[in-house]
Amino acid sequence: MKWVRVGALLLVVGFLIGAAAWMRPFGRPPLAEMDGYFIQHAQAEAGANNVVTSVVFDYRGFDTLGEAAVLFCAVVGVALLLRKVAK
Amino acid sequence: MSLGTHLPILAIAVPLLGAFALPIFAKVHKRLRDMWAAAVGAFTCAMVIALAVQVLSTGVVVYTLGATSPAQTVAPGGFPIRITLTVDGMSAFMGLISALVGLASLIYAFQFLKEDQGKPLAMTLFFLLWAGMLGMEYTGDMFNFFVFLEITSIAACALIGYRTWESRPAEAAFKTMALYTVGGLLVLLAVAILYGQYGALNIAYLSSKIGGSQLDKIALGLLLGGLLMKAGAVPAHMWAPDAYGEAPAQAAMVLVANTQASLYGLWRVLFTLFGGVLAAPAVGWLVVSLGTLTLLVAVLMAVLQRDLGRLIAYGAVSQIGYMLLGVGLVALASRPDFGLVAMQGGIFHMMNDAATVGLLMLAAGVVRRAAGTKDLTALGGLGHDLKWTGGFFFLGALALAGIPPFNGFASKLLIYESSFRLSPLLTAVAVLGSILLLAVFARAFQGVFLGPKMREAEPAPVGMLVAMGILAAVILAMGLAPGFFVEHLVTPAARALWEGRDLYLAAVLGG
Amino acid sequence: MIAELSFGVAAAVMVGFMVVSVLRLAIGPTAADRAVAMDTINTLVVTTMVLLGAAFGQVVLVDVAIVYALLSFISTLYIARYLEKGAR
Amino acid sequence: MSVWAALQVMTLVLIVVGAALAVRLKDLLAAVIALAAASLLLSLAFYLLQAPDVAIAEAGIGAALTTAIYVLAIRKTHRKEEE
Amino acid sequence: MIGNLPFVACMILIGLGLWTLLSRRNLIKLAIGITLIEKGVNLFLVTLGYVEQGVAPIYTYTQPGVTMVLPTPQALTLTSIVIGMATTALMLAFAVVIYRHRGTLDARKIRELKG
Repeated sequence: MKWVRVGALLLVVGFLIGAAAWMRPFGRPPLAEMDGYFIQHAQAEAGANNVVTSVVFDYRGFDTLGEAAVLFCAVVGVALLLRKVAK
Repeated sequence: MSLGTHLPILAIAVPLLGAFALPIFAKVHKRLRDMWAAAVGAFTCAMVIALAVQVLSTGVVVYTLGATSPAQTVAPGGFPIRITLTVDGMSAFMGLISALVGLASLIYAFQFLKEDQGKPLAMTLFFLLWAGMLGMEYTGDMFNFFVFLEITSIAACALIGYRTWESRPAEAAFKTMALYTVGGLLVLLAVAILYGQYGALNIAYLSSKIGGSQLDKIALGLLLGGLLMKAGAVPAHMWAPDAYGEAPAQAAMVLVANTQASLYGLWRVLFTLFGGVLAAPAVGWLVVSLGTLTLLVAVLMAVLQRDLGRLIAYGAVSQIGYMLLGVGLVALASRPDFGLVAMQGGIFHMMNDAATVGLLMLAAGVVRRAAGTKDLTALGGLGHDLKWTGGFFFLGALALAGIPPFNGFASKLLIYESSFRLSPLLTAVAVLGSILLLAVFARAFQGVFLGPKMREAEPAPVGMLVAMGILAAVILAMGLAPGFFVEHLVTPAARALWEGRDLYLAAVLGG
Repeated sequence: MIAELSFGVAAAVMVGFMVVSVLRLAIGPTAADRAVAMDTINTLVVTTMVLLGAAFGQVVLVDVAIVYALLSFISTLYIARYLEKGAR
Repeated sequence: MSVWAALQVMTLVLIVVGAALAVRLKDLLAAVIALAAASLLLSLAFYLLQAPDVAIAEAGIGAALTTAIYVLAIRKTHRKEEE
Repeated sequence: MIGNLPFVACMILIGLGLWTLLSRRNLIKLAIGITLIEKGVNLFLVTLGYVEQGVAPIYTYTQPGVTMVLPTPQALTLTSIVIGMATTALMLAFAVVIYRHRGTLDARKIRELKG
């Protein structure tokens, strides 16, 4: 059983390192139209000097709402787990 | 601008708002909290149904978040930069399943959860889970899909651990959480690899770019692994019986809908994201064989169970096998003539499974509440006091096993029919699974409800009966008029996956 | 150019010090040793960030170092509190 | 090989070493300290990759807050990993 | 210059995390393994966005005409770090609840749920 696990793990890690080797060379990302747009227009459209901030809170603001929901979820979950129960 | 244009975002935002506001209302008064929850639930269902009607009558609905107008999906230059919600026939169908399950679960929860055991927190988590499921189903953006996947993971695991006064729920929740998180991270890694290749996150735009390189295959493998892990297919099914068995009944039922949302993600990946390059039958064979294996293993494990909750849980896992079998058949060959039938069978079975397994789980919840245990050896004779519950359980068991007048038969027939065209062996396995399931559930019914009266059991309150009644009505309606449902709901959904990729892409990218 | 290079080399030396700290983290017999090693790494990271900010010639990056210095002591604080009070 | 690349490689190696220590160490508190160290070095790696916002978030959330949660959990449970 | 070494480092981190999940039996160790996978994925995302000779995508004090690294992966990483923290917190809360009931963190000893 142990060797099955080790074999499966080696397979997955080999797969992943293969992925790393096939990636585009480090430092030369694809011709990213979306990011080019952000870099060019974010300052004017969103009014923030920091492009990352404008992406987080404007262009991908819905993700940030989801992130807030995840945090809320975790808080409620921990409160649920560590509560005092009558029974 | 009318309400109609904002339906997709409202269907996600209203339960989220409901979740955020519920603890505040709960502090004020119990009645106010219940009214708020009911209002939010009803409004969400109305939104989902209205959206489904809109999609089925006018085609794919696209909603861009944060743009000057929701219809402006792409920036000048023809590429999407903002998050879009894209609702086609399949998404709308899945939304209906989630709405049905969520509504029944909410009605059931009002009287099932006890006030002094953290009811407001559980209801808050339920709304978050509901919003997460709807978000997964409606979103058109890979990273956004991951975010909603994580919302459902966290909310679902917290709900599994609801019974903190026992030790087993926490254990089940920990196991589930570990597998869900690893699955989610595999999905994120795949999203990252796709982003690294094409510099985009929108499903439609990525789909138009994907060319089937080596990295695309690795990303497909990671997505398959992560989503199957979350759906509870066989190599990673260990969490499912624990989670379904230990979660409170109304949450276990939503968990079933949650696995189906992951399956929806899998279909979306297979048929839309990789729809243009998916010629390799290897993926189809993988899905079909995993489905068959899931079916067999789960049914055989169900035979051995002595706990009612785990028995139903293995029944639920086996149904996942049928869905994988049905839809996997389509991915097998490029466009076989039985493809549409198989797809219809697999997709119709998702709806049936949600209704029947949900009904069984709710009935098991009533049994546990009445008798204080779910151990089959200790139960018996409950039918004298729980007449309605026994009837609902019987109905659900027959429907799950696929006995002719009920809905399970309608969808399983479509799966048998199409799998027979590929290999009679698959059909034999599927039929065998159904027969074994019938035997298992007949034994469980006999053991729990029939026999001499052993103890006084408190009958189920009206609200819980109403929740079960809704599901039973759906089962009966779909069983008596399967043609109507197949024609008006299932076929648009199946077509959206089978040949609707071009429409999906055109709706987002224009042209 | 020479100034930038010298700042870069100084940063590299700092990373060399980090290697030594990680060594202590690996062998340190007690948890207190390891906590101190981590705190040293902490300080060294702040130093490296300031030096690299100077090397890149970007003021924004020095701000990062300041915020980092303000935030990163919390973990040391918690570990120290645990070590002082024991298990309860 | 420029100074920048050397820094980058050394940081990555240190991260991996820290992560391996976090896995290997039997004392859970020590493992958490190693994890925090790896997290701090990860923050430096983000900084080297010109991602200052992520570096701050990793230092504040990944290193500080997560370590605090781990230490709280260890305080409420057991410190050594049994074999 | 250094090839795809950063990607390989991320994958090694992910592999270490997976190995922890498979070989260790302590619940807190399992949580550490999941944290490691998360860190690997985060590093992978940020590494994807790096452009050679690029500067941070902040317009304050930058000369016009410089290349900037891609902002989107950084935004995604910010979200994913917070999600990772939430996941870890919940997992550790489960571990604490299990410890309260069973008095141990060893997964082999707690396995009540079987089959």
